[in-house]
Amino acid sequence: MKVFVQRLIDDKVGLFGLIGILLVVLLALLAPLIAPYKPDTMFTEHVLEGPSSQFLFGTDEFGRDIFSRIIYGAQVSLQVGLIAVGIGAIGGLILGLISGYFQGKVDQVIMRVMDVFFAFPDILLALTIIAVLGPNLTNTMIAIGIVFMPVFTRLVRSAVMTVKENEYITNAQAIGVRPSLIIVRHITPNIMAPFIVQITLALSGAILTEAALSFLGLGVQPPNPSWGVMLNDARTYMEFAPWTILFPAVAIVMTIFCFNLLGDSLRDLLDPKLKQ
Amino acid sequence: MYAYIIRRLLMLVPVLFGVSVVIFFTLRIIPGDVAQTILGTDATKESLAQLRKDFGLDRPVIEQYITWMSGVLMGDFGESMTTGREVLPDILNRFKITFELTILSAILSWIIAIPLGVIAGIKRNTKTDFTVRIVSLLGVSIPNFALATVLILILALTFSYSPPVGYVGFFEDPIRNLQIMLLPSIVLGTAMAGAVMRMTRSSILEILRQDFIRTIRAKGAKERLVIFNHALRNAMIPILTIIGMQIGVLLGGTVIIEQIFSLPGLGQLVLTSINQRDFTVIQGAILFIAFVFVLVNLLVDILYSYLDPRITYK
Amino acid sequence: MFKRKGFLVSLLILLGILLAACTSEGENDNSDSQNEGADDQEAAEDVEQVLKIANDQEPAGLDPHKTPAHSSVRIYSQVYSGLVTFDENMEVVPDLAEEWNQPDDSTYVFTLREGVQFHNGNEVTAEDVKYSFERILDEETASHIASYFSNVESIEVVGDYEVQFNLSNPDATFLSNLTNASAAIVDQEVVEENGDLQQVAVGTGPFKFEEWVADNRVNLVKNEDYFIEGQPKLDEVIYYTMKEESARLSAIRTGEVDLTTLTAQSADLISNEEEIDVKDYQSLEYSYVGFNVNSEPLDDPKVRQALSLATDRQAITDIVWNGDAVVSGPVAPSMGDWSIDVESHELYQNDIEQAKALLEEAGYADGFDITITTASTYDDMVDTAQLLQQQWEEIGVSAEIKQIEWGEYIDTWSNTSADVLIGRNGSGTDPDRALNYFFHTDGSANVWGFTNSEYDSLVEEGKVTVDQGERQEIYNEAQNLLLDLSPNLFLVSPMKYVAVRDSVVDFVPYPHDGEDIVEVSKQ
Amino acid sequence: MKPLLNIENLSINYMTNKKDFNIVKDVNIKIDERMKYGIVGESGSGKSLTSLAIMNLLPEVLKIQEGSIELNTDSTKDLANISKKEMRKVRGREISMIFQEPMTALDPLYTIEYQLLEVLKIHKTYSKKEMYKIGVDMLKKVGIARPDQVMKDYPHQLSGGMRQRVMIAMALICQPKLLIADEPTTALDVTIQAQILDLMNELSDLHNTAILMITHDLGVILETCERVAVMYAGQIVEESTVEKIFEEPAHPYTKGLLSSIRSLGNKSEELYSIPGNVPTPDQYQELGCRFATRCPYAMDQCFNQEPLMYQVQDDHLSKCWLHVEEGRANERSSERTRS
Repeated sequence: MKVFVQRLIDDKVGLFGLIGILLVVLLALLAPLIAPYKPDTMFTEHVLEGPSSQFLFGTDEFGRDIFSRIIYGAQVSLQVGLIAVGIGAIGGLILGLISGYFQGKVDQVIMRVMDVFFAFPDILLALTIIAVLGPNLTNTMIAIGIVFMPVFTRLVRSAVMTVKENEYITNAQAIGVRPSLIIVRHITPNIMAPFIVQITLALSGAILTEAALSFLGLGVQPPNPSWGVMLNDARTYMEFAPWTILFPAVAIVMTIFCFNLLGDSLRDLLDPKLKQ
Repeated sequence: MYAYIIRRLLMLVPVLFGVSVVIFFTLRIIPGDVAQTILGTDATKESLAQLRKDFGLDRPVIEQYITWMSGVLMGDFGESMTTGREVLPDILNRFKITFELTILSAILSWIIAIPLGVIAGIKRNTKTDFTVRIVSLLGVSIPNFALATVLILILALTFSYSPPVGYVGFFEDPIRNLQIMLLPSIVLGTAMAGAVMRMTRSSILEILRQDFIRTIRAKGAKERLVIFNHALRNAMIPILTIIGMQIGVLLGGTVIIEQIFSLPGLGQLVLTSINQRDFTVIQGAILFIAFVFVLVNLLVDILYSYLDPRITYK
Repeated sequence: MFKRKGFLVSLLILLGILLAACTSEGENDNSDSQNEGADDQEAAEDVEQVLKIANDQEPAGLDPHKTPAHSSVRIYSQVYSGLVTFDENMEVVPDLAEEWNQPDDSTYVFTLREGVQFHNGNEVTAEDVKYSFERILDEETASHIASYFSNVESIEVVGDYEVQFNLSNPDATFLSNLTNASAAIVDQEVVEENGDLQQVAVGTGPFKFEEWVADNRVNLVKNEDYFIEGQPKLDEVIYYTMKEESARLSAIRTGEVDLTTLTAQSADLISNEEEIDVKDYQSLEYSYVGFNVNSEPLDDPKVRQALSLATDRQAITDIVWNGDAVVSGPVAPSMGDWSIDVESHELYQNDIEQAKALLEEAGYADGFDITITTASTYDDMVDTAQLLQQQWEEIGVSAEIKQIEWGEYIDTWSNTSADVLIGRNGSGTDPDRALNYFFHTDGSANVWGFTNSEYDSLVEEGKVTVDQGERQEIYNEAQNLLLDLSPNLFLVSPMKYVAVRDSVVDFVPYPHDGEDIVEVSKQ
Repeated sequence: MKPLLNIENLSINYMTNKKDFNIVKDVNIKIDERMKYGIVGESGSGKSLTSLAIMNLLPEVLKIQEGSIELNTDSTKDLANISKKEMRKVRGREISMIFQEPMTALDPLYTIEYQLLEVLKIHKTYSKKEMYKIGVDMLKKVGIARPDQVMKDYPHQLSGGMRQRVMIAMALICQPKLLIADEPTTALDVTIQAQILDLMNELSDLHNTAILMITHDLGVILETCERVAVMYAGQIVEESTVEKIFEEPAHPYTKGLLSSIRSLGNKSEELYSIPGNVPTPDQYQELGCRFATRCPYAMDQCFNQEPLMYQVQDDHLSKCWLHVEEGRANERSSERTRS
């Protein structure tokens, strides 16, 4: 682990990504302290004003402070990312472990169900789920989570099947260790590398999916400021108030950029094939 | 091989059956009513009931499913509840456009991403490598609706250019068709290119470390031969995986771009039908997309065995 | 090292050329039209008389009796004619009917123009009129417009060109209802051939339906035999479906389309551009907040009044409609004398103290929690919801916003499954629609559960009162009563914007018809 | 007559922006035409790097710091200082190479035919037919029974031994002057090892090809080579004919190697008897003998000063301070060994 952290620090690119993400997390956690205003306070005398000392990033069509909204938006976007990916990853982990370890009929059933979900187009699946559950933040996260689940399930399953071939697993089975114990103690730790990499990449995917749903009006509900919502709302005003689109765009691009950087370098670090 | 393909095709059946069940019954849970959407605020109770009866929505759900499914099995996807048109020909017509969009953006992204990925891989950790990686990552990081709108605005303001309106098929008027498809393909291609580039780079890196590359160099081969005939060809297998996945995703995921660029593709059809609760169209389209998606996956698997002699299917 | 570089470069050049080709093509078009414009009118005739219109929604179907969607109406209204129509002052004038008379208060006899042909060559006779209205009234048709003609008892063919409508009771709204584009005269033969008219359109209007390519375009061509001499001037009209505002904006700027509707914000952007005229008109629509009047605490009129007082309609005008909207009651101000002056109404004054006092009286001194439901499809509704949320906060009403997409929204509306619903109504062309249809206890669009016997008798009386002045008084009273009871909060009536290229001449939009193109030509 | 290959003072460094340290130092080797020369050492001794340096196939981070690699064929070239283009003409045509892992040394996506004839395509201008014939002949020569079938096969369809035969065929198809074999038999079964070595011997005699055998296995050296250099920690510690090295080893390291074999009484894959491990390059001492930490005879001097290369007898060099004590020190090249 120590070596791993050291290597991550040596890898400047990955470190940059990590620091960027930590910054966003910090922004989100300290939002009430950093943001000068509440995200939904409307200064109706200051509609669509450019950046100034009073409004660092300018104001939007309601006269809300874009800077504050971006900071609070970090909360929403990260929350969507983390919880949605959490749902997808944990669900996928459990199903993948069961499927990969026991194989046979259970595997068949789980994988066919996943195939069904996999065959649905992402956005349309999310759209349908939200239509059924009703649009709100929680359901958006659940929908994105379900969309991501098949990918995680497949990944975990194939990793489990590789690890299972190892001798120590066979030995553990031979001396009658309970399957649940083998899965928890021996298999799970050994499939973490690809799993973690996939999580970082899925995080950026979740934030993008939320943005796409916002475009269709089914993302986070107003006046909650997710970056996707801000970006979409700003499209109307971007020509005469470019700051309304610029700052949310930079926020979303930089965050996803950092997640991808971290994901890439984690993949390089954790992949034994790529070791120098 | 043929046996394998047939077996895989047979495996489609439960998946498609699952998709059909999921979509059919989900639609019946979704709040919203096609009759009400069609007739709007002017509807009377009687006209609503009449319309629902016309669509068979007053019968038990299971019965509705069986009627629909037996039609589908005979190749009859039914008629649209809103437009009254046959569903299947509509889907096929729309699919042509989505397919063209997918293929164009894929090709566009490959011609940019694969060479760049190779260069970045060869020149690992140089400035070139970093530049290429950063640019490609930025491409993946921009939500495509934002990129599309900004592009439209900038082109209109600076070059007073906007894509021609009114889609025409490629075979009707290829030049106009390409003009229409160019911008949307660029937008979709940008995100794709990023992912393909990253995969190309890391595969090339991995392959260049293999022993056989040293063997080929030891033969006195030019670097170009080493890279293109051997490294790239070996790297194509993981690249193909990601390309296959993306094509699959794109086939159902061009909704937003189709809407922004007014392209009458499959994504728009589904979106419109969802808004109108046009069940027959949604069901048919989703089933079709799922079918194509699984087919693309199968195609990718078959391509694997073509590219890699070690992979044989029995 | 790589020859591929050369390949890439050439590819980029190729793309550049492609782009350049499109751009220069557009420029050529422009310079052509400018040169020709410089010459006199003879040259103008050389200009292709093709009008390209950007349609913000795909038409839902073309059957005038079955499809109320605006994206459809704007098209089939060019293809079909009715018995009568409105002139620019909203006076009823002849269309297919040359003249009409009323033997008694509940009987109308129409005399048709002779020799008018459907686009397929069939002549229009009294039989066609009878058929068309019977089709509307037939339950099997499930026509949205049946409710307008529910008191038509029978239709008699008096002669080849004479048709008589027998009403169950006098109806002051009958003639203006006939102007509705959906009260179109259709050809029985075509209906029987095609089952319905969703995919075909054979009418008597100025334009003939030619082709509909789904989610792409609808082509109409000139009806050479149109019964009004000299109309239309255009040879062809093409409606392109372009759902994305930014795409429409870009297309009107570059001249890819000649005419498009725009939002206030976009209209503002291009109002100074030389080649584009932005025309605006006061719409017949108004935005509203609908209440489920049977659900606590909204069942108390005081609560609804308090919410009205807490609502700052000016802020809604400024922010949602870019300053271009007028406050409205249940009858939109563009209805002229029919609408009352609401601006001075007590409940339209943004008075927080008064609102708080009312809430206290109602027993909600500390306010309450509520959910505002709105359609994600329309930005103005979402924006209105956000403003109301802020404004109501001041009197302690804490609202949550729920955005739903269109299919569910319509459902929510009709089942009143939301306590507070943001919406937009068209107030029709007669106050009866705005008042009776939406708020009478038995009104088919009264989804709010609102019932008031005094109000009911007022609007019933209004419907059968033929004297204009009397009728106006009755409706004034009804409107004031409605405002007091506030089953809905009536907000503002927005301006509508149509952007046209300056090559389009004689285009004038009216509140009741935003897209009258029979007189339009291109130069 | 000039030797076919003359390596003088070859030093290889590991070089990145941050680090720079020596890995191979002062290697001197002369290989005459048709000679079979061996380099023996444990893994990490620098023997493989030396061979890769000859082929100009060192990984990017490794650079030739000093020295020359002179190749005398039709003309004289210094491979340590040669253009890429020139070098490509040398590879496969004048010097070719066989690698340790026949499993991974062939491109899995191409047929044997393609990979075998690729060398010919690069260097010669035969017609397709001629090439095919040469290929089949070559496969026959390396003892492949059904060459036409094997030509069509992909690498994964062949056994390890078969693949190594293919590698040999590929290496010799252009009739090079020198064949470098880097642990050619390590990955193979013992029975097949002997066959492959015999085959190489036989073919090199037939084609007049010199062999540079890189191995950790003294048994292989004994079976194939005439001369041998013993490498330890990036340096040659002893060099002579195979006979002399085996019968009268001079350097303590060589002695250790030999006793480890003899104590086991058969060929051994591991060298158990020398205590300690081979130092990694960053552990190399600035001064003194690199073997000193493991040497049973180490003296103070061994830790302070690098030993010189002494001529312990005719045609027999060894790099150890002991030889001064023994009085057999007959310094061969003091001017080259800086301390």
